[in-house]
Amino acid sequence: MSEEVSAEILTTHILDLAAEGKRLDGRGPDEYRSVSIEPGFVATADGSALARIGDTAVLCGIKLEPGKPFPDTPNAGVLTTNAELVPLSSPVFEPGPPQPGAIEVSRVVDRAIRAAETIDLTRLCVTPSEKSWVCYVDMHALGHAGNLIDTALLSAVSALAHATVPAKRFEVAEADYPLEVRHFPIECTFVRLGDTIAVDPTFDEERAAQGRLTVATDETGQIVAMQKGLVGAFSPDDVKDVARRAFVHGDRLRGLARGGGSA
Amino acid sequence: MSEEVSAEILTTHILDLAAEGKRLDGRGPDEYRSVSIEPGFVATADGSALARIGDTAVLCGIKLEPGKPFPDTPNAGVLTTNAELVPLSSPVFEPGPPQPGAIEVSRVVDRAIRAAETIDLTRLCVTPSEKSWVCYVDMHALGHAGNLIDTALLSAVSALAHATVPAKRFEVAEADYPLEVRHFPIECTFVRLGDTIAVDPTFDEERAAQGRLTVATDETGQIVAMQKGLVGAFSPDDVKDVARRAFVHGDRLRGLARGGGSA
Amino acid sequence: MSEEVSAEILTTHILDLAAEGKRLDGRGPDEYRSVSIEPGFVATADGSALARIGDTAVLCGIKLEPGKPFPDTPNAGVLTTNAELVPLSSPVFEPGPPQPGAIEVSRVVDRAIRAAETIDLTRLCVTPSEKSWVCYVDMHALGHAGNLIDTALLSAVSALAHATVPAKRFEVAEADYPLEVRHFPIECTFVRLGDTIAVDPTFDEERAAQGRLTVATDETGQIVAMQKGLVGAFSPDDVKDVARRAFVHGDRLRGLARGGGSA
Amino acid sequence: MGSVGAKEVPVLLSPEGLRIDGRRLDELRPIRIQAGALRQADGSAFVEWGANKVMAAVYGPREVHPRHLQQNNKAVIQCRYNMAAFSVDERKRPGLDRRSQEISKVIAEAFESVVFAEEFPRTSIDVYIEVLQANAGTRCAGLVAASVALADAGIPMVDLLPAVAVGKVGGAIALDLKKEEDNFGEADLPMALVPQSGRLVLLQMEGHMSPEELAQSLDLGVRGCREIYEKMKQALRERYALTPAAGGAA
Amino acid sequence: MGSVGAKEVPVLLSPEGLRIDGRRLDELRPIRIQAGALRQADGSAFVEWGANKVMAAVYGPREVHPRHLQQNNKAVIQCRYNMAAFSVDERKRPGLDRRSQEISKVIAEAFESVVFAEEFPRTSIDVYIEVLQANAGTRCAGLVAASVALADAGIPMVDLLPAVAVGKVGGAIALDLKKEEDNFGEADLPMALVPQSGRLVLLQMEGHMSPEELAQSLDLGVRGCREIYEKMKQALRERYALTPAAGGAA
Amino acid sequence: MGSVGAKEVPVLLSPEGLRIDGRRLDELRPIRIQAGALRQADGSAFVEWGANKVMAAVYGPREVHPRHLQQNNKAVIQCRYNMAAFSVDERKRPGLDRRSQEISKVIAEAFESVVFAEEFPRTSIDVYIEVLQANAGTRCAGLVAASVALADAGIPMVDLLPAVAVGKVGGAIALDLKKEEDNFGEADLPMALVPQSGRLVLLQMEGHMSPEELAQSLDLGVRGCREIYEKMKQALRERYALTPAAGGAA
Repeated sequence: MSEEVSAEILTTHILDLAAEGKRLDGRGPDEYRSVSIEPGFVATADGSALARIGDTAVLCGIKLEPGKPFPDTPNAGVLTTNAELVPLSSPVFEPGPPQPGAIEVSRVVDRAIRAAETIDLTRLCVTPSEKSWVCYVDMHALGHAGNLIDTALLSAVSALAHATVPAKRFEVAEADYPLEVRHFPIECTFVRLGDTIAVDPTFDEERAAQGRLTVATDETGQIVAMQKGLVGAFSPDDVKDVARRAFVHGDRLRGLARGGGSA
Repeated sequence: MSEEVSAEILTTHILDLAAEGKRLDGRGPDEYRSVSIEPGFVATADGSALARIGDTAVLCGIKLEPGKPFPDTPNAGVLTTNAELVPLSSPVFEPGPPQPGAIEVSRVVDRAIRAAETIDLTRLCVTPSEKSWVCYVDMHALGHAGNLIDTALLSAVSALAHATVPAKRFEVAEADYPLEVRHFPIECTFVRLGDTIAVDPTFDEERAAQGRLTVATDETGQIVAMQKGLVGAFSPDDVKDVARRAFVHGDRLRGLARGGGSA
Repeated sequence: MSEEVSAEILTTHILDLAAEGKRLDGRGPDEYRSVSIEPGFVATADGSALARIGDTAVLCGIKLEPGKPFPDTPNAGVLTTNAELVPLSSPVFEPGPPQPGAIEVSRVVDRAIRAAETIDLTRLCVTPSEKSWVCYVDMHALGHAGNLIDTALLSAVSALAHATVPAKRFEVAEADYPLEVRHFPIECTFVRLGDTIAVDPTFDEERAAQGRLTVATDETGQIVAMQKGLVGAFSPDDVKDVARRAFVHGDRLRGLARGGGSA
Repeated sequence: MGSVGAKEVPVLLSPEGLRIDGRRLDELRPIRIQAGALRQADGSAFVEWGANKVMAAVYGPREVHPRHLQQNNKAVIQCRYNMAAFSVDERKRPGLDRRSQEISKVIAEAFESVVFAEEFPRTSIDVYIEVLQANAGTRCAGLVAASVALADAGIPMVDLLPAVAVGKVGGAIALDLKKEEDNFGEADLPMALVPQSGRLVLLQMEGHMSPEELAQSLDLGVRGCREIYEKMKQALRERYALTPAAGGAA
Repeated sequence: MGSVGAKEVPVLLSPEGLRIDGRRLDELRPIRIQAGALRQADGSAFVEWGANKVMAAVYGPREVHPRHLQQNNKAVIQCRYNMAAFSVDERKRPGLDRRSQEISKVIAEAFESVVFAEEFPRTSIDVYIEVLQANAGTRCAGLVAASVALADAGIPMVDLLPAVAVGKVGGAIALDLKKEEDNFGEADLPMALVPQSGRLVLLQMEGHMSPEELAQSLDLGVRGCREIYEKMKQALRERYALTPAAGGAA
Repeated sequence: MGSVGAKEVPVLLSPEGLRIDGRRLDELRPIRIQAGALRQADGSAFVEWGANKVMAAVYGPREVHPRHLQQNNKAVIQCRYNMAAFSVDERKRPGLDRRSQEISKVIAEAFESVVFAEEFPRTSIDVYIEVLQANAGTRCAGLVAASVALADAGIPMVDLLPAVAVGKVGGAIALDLKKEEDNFGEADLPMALVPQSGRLVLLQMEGHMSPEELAQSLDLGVRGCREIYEKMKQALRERYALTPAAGGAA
């Protein structure tokens, strides 16, 4: 039986289950897989965290280096986000330049971090127009079993929350100091499976999905970013409903992003 | 009937017509299609023009930015020419890095602009060895129905002739001022179709051609650039004859490049 | 007969001969092909040499330009090594970005030059942390008939030994002066052919080989670099024996690298 | 949205509730759609929308390049959203940056949601969008242009895809942001609607919005899309009222 | 080895013959090997070795990409050794640099020397190594991880491939250099051993060594490889003693 | 030609009408052509022309790479003109820049105009030109070398392709410019001639020339080409008078 045919049979099965409110791994439509975060995984980084949702794992490492502000934002530091969906993490990723999927993950995570004002970029400015910190947020996939976006943002926010500005090493200040994180955006991703909209899709559910919707919320009750992906559609009411659910999950996961641990 | 076979039949037909001094669209061998130039098409550019020859259209935008002179020309500004033959403009162009055809268009146009001393690069120098203007000439194909080179240079010369140096915006001078254009090079392209040498080839004529020859002239009676292209050959007498004809067409088209309009 | 089949027959034949201590071109297992070096081949380079081993030829050109020291070595100049295995030199090389084979040659030669401290990089520093010479060692293959690594290093060391620092041209000092070469590393490459380990493999012997081993020695009796390549294995005793033989050949070839000529 | 650490922030909303260009909060910029603007393409459209100028062309169904993307049971829809170097204030290096690649992806997915791709197995439908002059909302303008170009090419679809961005400026939800509003506003939410079903096939958002503001934005955006939908249909009617291929981008 | 013109050189060997971290000259850093660390891969392993953290995964035998690399009489073995941007002190740009490409090549050749590739004609065996935290010896750690991952994937091989680097620090031959020793030492010699035959399938060297020191290094390295070999076998025994796919990198 | 804003301009023509290196206006630089310089190639030639050193090799007819360029009714002719990093005064980054790609294209088209490509359908004839030392006129030197290499490879052609550049220095039309003349002259006009038909298959020009000067340049260039043609034929005669593959680039 070819890969294509077996994927199609699995899709039909997932949709049939969804019609009864069930999922292949026994979860309900509004249930996440187990989530865990291990901050400080990488000693060579200025901050790091390994986030896992089920068998999906993303390791984020933060590096801070002195650089120059962009001409149009002379009073701000620079934030650079990159996701490497390396072929080690899934049979569907190939070596070579970043594919659209990897670029989408980078950009969606980047928007959530930026829109939520997770870190105050003006505090990364050393001398206006002259010198500022460049903060690299590098996310490295170590396992792709669905829902990379949520996992990636969890790893990034946690890594930022545990990062140190290496001011002494680069002779910018007398001592290193913690990077201040002001907000904790959490992304929650949903997929349409027939009439059901299920949270935290697995790899197979993403393949079966008739649309994907990600909503990022912060701890002040604001929606800070959204991204519809894949082929499929959502009604405005779907979107409102998904946003409501994203707040509930977001509040629960935010504790992990702050302190690490598992839930 | 395959694309290849129908192209071959069309080639035979074009060559048969040419033997009688005729062309598929009813023109004589020394006739251009309709030519029009619309300067100022793009407000975000420092200068711009949309040039059309028949259904071939090239949009050129000029951007000027402060930069540094090259070490071997410390008293001159920098001119950078680029042609994007985007796949929107023709079924024969593919996405990806510039193909040899696009590179040839860029370089042939660049040589004509440079050799004609269209703009005085020394006037784009602000401080010798330190600071100068970088003048970007970006040409964007919007339709390729043959004779891209002539269309591209028309768009570029017209865009330069209508460009403003953004000296105030970049705090280089008190006020913006017009870019001075000293010469108006015009390129005329010919193809050999059997014993006939026809000006302003269509897409199908270029495919049928047994050699292509482009001659750029300026308003002082000088030839400033030439380029033979495609498979085929020209005798020295052909070249002399083509140059003579290029002056006639050049003089006529130069008015459009200066002022815009159609002919 | 396909290329693949004929290569396989040739391999069998080479291995059969090797079992009797013989080689296809009549050499013994410990014999090099003829070696020659022509320094000063390229006048546009600051130093150059064309090295040949049999029909394998590599042309190396040295260029020195003012630049900046790396932040972690503020008192040293910069050495950059690059090998171009251009498709002109062999039917097995393809146009495009450097293949792993070309990268390996560059890096193995680079390590030998660097580990042997062939040139004193601190003498290429002009002003610590500010200004230093960048020394480009560009090797260009002109024929690949086996054993590119040894040929490439010969060309590089000879080119360095005959190079001039263009201090006057770049206004760094009053006069140009010779680049000082302190050590003369020589690389000797061996291949396993059954139980025989033969020096200076031809192209066909490399294809037949069950492992390749390169040992670089200097004139002070030190081993400065090694590289095992290709599929195959060597025992520790093989390695010790190969190192002993590499010193004998190295001492002989070092004279050529210093002065040019042939042997 | 890119205003952190920027030099100065303008006033975006007057005391009378009018915007920087005098529009009301629920008012679109002027929009002009020309179907069939390019003779070489199988379908095309040119859109001027506020100070945006966007050209779109469709080629196909045709052979798939590169070959390994071919699908046995349907057409692949490939989209390339590209910005001309001179389309923005600071010259953009030619070629697709990460932003353009992401936009190309979400637009392709939007069209895959409405095109009857299974009618053309083993082919490619190539959608090209060139932004010639940009002033916020180019992905929506590109979508509108490409949607009209697909119809012009005769590609069967569930419906046209009108698109518009809603945003938040000076604390209020506003339709169809222009550049200054986008740069200094508090939120931006582009969307594309399938008018027939009332569902969204493209939706992105960045900024700050409460759930109530989101609801309000979705409603305003849907109304805006329906307004644009009428203009799209009008452009196609004009196209077929004319003698074929009258051409002319400008 | 990259110390020419550097700022200051530390003392690498105490008068008592102990190293910068208190180890004896013939002493390995602590090493922990976990077989089967990734559920998606056909085989995998996670190795912590001193301050190195390296993950390896194996996919295959499977279809060859790109197709023209396919071989009619055997599997091709493709290796990709990659370093995470944050794995080193100064951030590394993502993607394969020349060093990574060379290491990928010599590791692939080492595995080709022991895998029974002719059992899987027209397929690819893909070996991926990700260095997450680097502290000298990453190619050896990667080889050990990948070798366990190949065994975990059930790929038939002559033997496992233990690997270790020997070096010269403070004039003495030492096993398993850590970062400061590698940066300021006099020589570095990584190797990979086929324990069954006692032969080396990977061998590189850079620095200064007399023939006697080379002989001593090879002997010390072979002893080190045999010690690591035991740990590799132990990791595989633990893997199969457990219920399948217990997972977990850390 | 690249002299705008440059530091100083030398005197290119003496009062006696002699050039910077003592040549008359219609005088070629010394030229030496060696056919069969590389044993690995199917055909090859090494050309020293003034201070230019250029190597050319031909491989084919052989399989086409990449495959999709294959033509059913004829051979494709692929040309790669490349400059070594050290071939010019300021080091050139390795790899093909835009200038090299344009030259590769016009040289390929020149050869396609004379090779009987239809004799070898579905194959590729690959022409490689490496400029090792450059001093103006490298595209002509490359063409001459490649043309001899094609003949050496036994590829059937209408005729050999001699080539030379004519230029304008100090107001006069001059044959075969060297570097200073090219840098500071008023025009440069490289051409390649089919001696049999008297037609040009390569022709480029940059600078300033009146129609009369153009006519004069074409006549001078054709004469120069015919002179080079004799040297090309002589090189091929020497090649076949010798025992096969005597080799040696220098």
